[in-house]
Amino acid sequence: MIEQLLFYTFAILTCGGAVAVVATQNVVRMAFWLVVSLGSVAALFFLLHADFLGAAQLLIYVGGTVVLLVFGVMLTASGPYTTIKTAPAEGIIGAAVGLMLLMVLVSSIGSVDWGAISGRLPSSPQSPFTADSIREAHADEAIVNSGSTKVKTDLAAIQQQGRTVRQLGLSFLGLRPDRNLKEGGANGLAPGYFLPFEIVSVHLLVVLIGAAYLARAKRRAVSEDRVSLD
Amino acid sequence: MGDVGLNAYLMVGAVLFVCGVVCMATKRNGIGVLMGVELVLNGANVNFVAFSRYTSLGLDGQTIALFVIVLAAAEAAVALAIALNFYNNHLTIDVDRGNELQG
Amino acid sequence: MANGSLTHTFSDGIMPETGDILMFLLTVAWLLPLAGFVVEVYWLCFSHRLNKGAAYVAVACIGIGFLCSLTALLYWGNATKWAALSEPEHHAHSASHDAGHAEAGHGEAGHEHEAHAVDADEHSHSPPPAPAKKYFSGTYYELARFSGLRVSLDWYIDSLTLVMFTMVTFIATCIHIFAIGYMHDELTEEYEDHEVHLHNGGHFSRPGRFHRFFAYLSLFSFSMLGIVLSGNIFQVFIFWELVGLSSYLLIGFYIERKSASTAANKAFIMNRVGDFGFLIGMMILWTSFGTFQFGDRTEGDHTQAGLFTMVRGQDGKLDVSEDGKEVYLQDAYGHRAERNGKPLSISYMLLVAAGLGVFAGSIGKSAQFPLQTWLPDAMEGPTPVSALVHSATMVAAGVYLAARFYPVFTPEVLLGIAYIGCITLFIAATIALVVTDIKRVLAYSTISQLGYMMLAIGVAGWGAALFHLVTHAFFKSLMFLCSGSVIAGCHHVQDMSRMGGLRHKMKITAYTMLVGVIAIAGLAIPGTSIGLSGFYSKDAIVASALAYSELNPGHILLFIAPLVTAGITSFYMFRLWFLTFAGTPRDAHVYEHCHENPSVMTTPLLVLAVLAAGCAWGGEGGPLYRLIADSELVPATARVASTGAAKVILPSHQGHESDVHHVHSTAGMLALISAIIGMTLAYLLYVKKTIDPNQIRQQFSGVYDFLVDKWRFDSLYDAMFVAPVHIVSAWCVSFDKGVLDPILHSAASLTVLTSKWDRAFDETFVDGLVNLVGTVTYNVGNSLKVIQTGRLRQYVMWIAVGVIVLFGALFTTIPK
Amino acid sequence: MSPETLLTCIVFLPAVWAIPLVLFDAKAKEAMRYWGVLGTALTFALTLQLLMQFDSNKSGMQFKFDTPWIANWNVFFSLGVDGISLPLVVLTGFVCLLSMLASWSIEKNFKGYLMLFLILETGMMGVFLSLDFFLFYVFWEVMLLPMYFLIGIWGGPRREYAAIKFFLYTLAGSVLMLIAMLMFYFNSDRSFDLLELARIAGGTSAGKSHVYGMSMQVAAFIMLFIGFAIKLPSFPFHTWLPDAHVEAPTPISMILAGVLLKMGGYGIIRIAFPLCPYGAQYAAYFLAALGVFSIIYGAFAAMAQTDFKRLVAYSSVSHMGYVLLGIAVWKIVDGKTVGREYWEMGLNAAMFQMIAHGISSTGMFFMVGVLYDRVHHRDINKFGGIAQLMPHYAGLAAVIFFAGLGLPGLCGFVGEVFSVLACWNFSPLLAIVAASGVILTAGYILWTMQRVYLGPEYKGPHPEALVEMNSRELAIGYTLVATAILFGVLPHLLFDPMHGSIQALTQSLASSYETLYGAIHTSQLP
Repeated sequence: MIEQLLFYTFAILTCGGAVAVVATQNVVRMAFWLVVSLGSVAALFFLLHADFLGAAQLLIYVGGTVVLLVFGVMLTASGPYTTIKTAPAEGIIGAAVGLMLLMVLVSSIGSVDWGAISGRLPSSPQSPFTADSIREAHADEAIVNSGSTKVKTDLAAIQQQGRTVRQLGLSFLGLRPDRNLKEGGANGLAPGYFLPFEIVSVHLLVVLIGAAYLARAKRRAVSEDRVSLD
Repeated sequence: MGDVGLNAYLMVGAVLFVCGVVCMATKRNGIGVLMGVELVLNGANVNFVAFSRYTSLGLDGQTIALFVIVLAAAEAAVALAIALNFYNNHLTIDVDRGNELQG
Repeated sequence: MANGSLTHTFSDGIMPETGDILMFLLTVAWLLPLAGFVVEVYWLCFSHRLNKGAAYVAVACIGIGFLCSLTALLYWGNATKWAALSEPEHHAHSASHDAGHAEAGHGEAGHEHEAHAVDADEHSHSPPPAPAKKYFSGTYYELARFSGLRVSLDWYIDSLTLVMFTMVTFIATCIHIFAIGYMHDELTEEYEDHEVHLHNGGHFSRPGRFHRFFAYLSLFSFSMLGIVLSGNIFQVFIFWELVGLSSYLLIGFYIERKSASTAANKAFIMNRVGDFGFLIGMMILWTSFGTFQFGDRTEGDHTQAGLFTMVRGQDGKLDVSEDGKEVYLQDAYGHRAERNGKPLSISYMLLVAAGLGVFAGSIGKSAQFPLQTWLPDAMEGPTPVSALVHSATMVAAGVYLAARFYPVFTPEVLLGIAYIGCITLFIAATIALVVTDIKRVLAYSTISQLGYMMLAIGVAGWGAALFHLVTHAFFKSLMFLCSGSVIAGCHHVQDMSRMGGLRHKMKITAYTMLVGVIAIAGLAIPGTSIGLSGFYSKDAIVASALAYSELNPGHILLFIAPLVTAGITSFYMFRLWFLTFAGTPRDAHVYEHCHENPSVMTTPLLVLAVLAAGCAWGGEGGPLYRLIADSELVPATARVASTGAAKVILPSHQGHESDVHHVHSTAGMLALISAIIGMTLAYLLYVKKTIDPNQIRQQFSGVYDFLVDKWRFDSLYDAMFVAPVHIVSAWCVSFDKGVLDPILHSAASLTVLTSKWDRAFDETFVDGLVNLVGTVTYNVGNSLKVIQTGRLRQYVMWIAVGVIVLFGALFTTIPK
Repeated sequence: MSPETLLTCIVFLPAVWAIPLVLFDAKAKEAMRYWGVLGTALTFALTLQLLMQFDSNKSGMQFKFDTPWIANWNVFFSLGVDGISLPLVVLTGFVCLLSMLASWSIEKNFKGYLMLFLILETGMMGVFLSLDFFLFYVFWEVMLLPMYFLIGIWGGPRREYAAIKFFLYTLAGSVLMLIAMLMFYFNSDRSFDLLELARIAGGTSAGKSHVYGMSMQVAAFIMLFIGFAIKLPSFPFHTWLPDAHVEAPTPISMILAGVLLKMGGYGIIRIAFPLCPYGAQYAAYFLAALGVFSIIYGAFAAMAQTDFKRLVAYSSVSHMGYVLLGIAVWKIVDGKTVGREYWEMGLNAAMFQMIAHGISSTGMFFMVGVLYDRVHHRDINKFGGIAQLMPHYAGLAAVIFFAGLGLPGLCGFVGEVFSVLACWNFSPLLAIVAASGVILTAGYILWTMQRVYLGPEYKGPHPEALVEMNSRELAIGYTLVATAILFGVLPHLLFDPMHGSIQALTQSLASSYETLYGAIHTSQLP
């Protein structure tokens, strides 16, 4: 119950924050509402047993990105609270399109039978995602490969408790304790994320350098007065 | 022990996504547009994590969400740099002023 | 050097190497002029031209050649103990002696000799009695060999060869010496030719051509001797052409004169017309017989029969099949030749064709009807050339060939030869009546005399023909040299109507000429049978003709024509002499500047005059005739009746019982009377002037014009051959230009047209399509440009709208 | 020298020799001339070396060797020489050397000229030496292109027309040849080997006993024949020749007449006859008649010309007719060859005529070229009196022209007369018509000589330019004259090496035909 309650609370906060971001004209306030919304998303992550992700969301988004945005606002704003108004017609059109898009998405979500897509999904939506059910699902496999059954059970338990840091770290190193590699065979997903991780790392580095390069103070060749100022 | 189920999370993600899109479409302020982008990305992230929890996606959903967060941070950094450049060039952050892409 | 076989019959103590020695001597005589030619050409190119070196070389070459030939003749006579000169009866007896063949291998230095001994009775396979072979032959070298066929350069020596060699080299020597004097004015760097007019009206002047003249003469001597020495018909053809070339060069000696070069061309081309026939004859012989060889050839222990043996066998008779359509070939052993068990034979008609073909060559070379027109024009050459080439030797080569080839001729061919000769002698003699150019009179007389020889061959007077050939060579070359002497003395005046009375100033020339005239006219002291050479030889011919026409009454014309022509000959020859030397001068200018020539020119005249008078001494019992007649391969002791299409009988002419002998005195008398009438007429017309020749000319103006136009042969040939050839050749060119090329061009232009269409199609249709697509795309893009505002937010909106529309479409179209 | 090296050197030396020309300065004409002369002289020396090493007593291929070239298609780089190709190879070397010596008057872009010239020589040598049909074809084309440019660039006023005409004619021929080649390729074991193909045609192949069908033989023969007859050239494919000759510069005319035309005859003897004996025999009478017609037609056409070079070109048509005639006199009665030795004689005569024409025609074009170099026109009617102005030249020219006329003692005589003599056995009618050619030939040559060389004075333009030949020209002239006399007097020098090969050829063809004839009559073939 408490979980549902928490979910609704944070869901409302998330959605409301997002709508407020859209509705607010002042940039600084938009940033505030954005923080509210993103923070609530982090809470939702916790609810989904993605603890590390929730933490990362808070750290990176709320602590990093939004601060960055605020810096941006500061650097670009002519005045401290400047607003660039949107025409009301545009707002209406935007709202209408947004609503329609929302309807499309909602109807899409509603029209998909998620249980049929996922083999692990319980037949009844009410059925909780438990270690038992996992155990049942893997019973036949456990008989064949009894040595690894215990490990798998442990993993499922760990996952349910949201302690996924270790698993994520291992997956970034290319190790997937949560997967039976024989099961997926050639069609299964890639076993680890070592290479993407490295790419993303380098990418991040490059982007930071690039961003620094782009954002550095430049002299403008075309404008004589700016040259004299510099 | 109650569970809100997958659909509820997906709804939240959808709302976030739509808000992000509308934000991008309506804000004339460049920073506002960036915020819209963040919202869209978060909408997607919510979905990923929800799928990780409720479907066979498992740990992969969380991993990809993590990547998204990281890339979003990178994107924000670059986007801000672009916004600054834009501001340097146009002396404003109004994206309607930047219509060089007009065919 | 020579590798081959010898065949001879002279058993009594004859030396085996006789053939080799004769061959060696004659080869030297033959090749020396060639060496001379090479040396002279070298000098011509690289030396000072104003000396007489070339002349001396040429004279030395031909002179040594004469000595060699004479030596060879004497050697041959000694080796055979002059058997040929003995009485014909005895000779005939010896000839009919059993001829076996002894194989006496004299294997020295690779030479293989085979002796067909007369008395070789001890041999088991004695062939039927046959006249012995009286020749030596062998091979110099092979030109080509095709499996069984071979073509080689051979030599063939019998008494005829020796006589011809001696005669040719002797006359050539005399003429060479004469030419030193005659061509003397060519020894200059600036020779002015008064007959050539340049465009600017000036006279043509050029360096002298003394060397060149003697080089050509040497080349000619070489070629002529080559014909005589040839051991096969192909080789004869080779030298046949080479004398043609020498003749061409010598006729066209004055290359700057259009008339000379045209005459040279005419001579060469007309000879080629004859050679065309010659070539056909050769093809037939080659294909039917597989050999060109005259004599037999022995290799190892096998003797390959030559042409004569194949046709005539050992007994001199044709081996004709029952139906008269095939002639069987015979091998060297007196049997029918076989190949693969089948007897070899040649169709009778083909043999006739071959004979006529070869005779066509003679027609061309000896200027017989219908190819006689080139010889008078050939007088454009210097006079020594006319004397040597166009009277004594080359033109006589045609007669020589016909005589040499006599064994292959069937009676039908002989009849043809006789008629050709008959027509020629009459036509030429008539034209000679009206010609005033001194050399042309002699030229026509030459044609006429050659006609006599041909006639003689045709009526089986083989010996008579060659007898006349030799005597004619002497007196005609004498007369030509005399005319040359006159021309040189009168500074190149040739027209008799401007001469007269020259005997006072040119005594030697005049009287040596008279000897020649009497000789050719055939005059003799009536009743004694003592006369100059021409008398005997003409006598022999007329006798043969009479015997023939008695046996074949249908062909009486063959006797009448020579008889009448004997009178005509006498008339025009005396006319020539009277006009030139007798009477009073008609052109004072010519007469005044006229002079006798130096001894270098008169000495040959005297020598030749002696021979012209006496060479035929003894007539048909004399040495010359017997030497010649010794070579006859076809026995003439009995009549021969033709088996072919023409029913003729050939008279016998050997021995006291022969047909010819019976009529000899009658014929001699008639010919003499005819000649005396001709001489008397000439005397009356041109010396006594009892009758005015001009009146006769006016009365018979039609005939006169016809004769002056040389029976209009030239214009006839122009119309019949020359003009059509030019028309056809123009047609050929226009065919190329008008048919073949246009076909090509139209094909090309069709291709070009097609490619133009192709291009048009490409440019309008294919390109148009592509351009259309491009244009449409451009226009659509251009119109869609409006949408691209460059406004970021709008794009986002569009994306959203797009997604909505897309999903809407999906939801509405895809059923659940 | 080993056979591989020798033959390969003969073929490729000229082309390789052309490469260093790149380094020469374009103005160093003299140096390039001597370089070119040296190259052709070396090639000629190599051909002489080949002649020395050649064994006249053998009839088969000598110095034969092959290495795979395009192994997938069974194409070999296969060279060899026998009595038929040897004289032509030597002739090629000889004529190329003389033409190179005659190239002094070329001024325009001399370097390019030399390179094309040398490549052309390689092509010609390759054609005569290759024993692989594909290789033969390649060399055939290699030779075509340089010729096109040599005429098209260095030619006279209508050079483009002439060059394209030449090119199209030859190309049309080689397309037909290509088709025939592929016919043989696919009807055998995928072989291009000429000797093997000939063995198959003769039924003496060691492998599978293929025998080409009759209709295929006839079709292939016709195509091959047209291809080669264009080159020969025979009526009615001859019209490219006068134009090409008239427009080509003198040395190229010499090569064209001296060597290129021989390829037609060589191709017929080497390829068309051995590969399709039945087709050859089928068309023999037609071939001989065409040859005879070419003789007469060429002579007539020559008579009407006023352009000196055109006249000589038509005389080539006439003379090459004897080649065709000599090749074709194959008489068959009831499947048996009759008078094989006469056919052998005809083939020998054809070969001899090719060589003799190579000498006399080269000489004639050279003589025309000497005059053209001086007075720059070729109108026969405007000449006259050359013998007075240039006696030395006129003497040499007279010998050469008499060689063309077929005078005994000079090279032209033997080939002409022997082929005509060999013809009577085949067909008396054709023989008579062919023999009449001697009159026409004498007619046009003498008439021309009269108009050009004889007479009192020169009537055309530039009389002052008519000076005697210089020593280089004299050397060429004397060499040609000496060769003409040599082969005229001693024809066995030429017959000896050819004799064995030609005898073997006629024997094998005769027996092939007999086999085939037997097969036809027992209905083993369609």
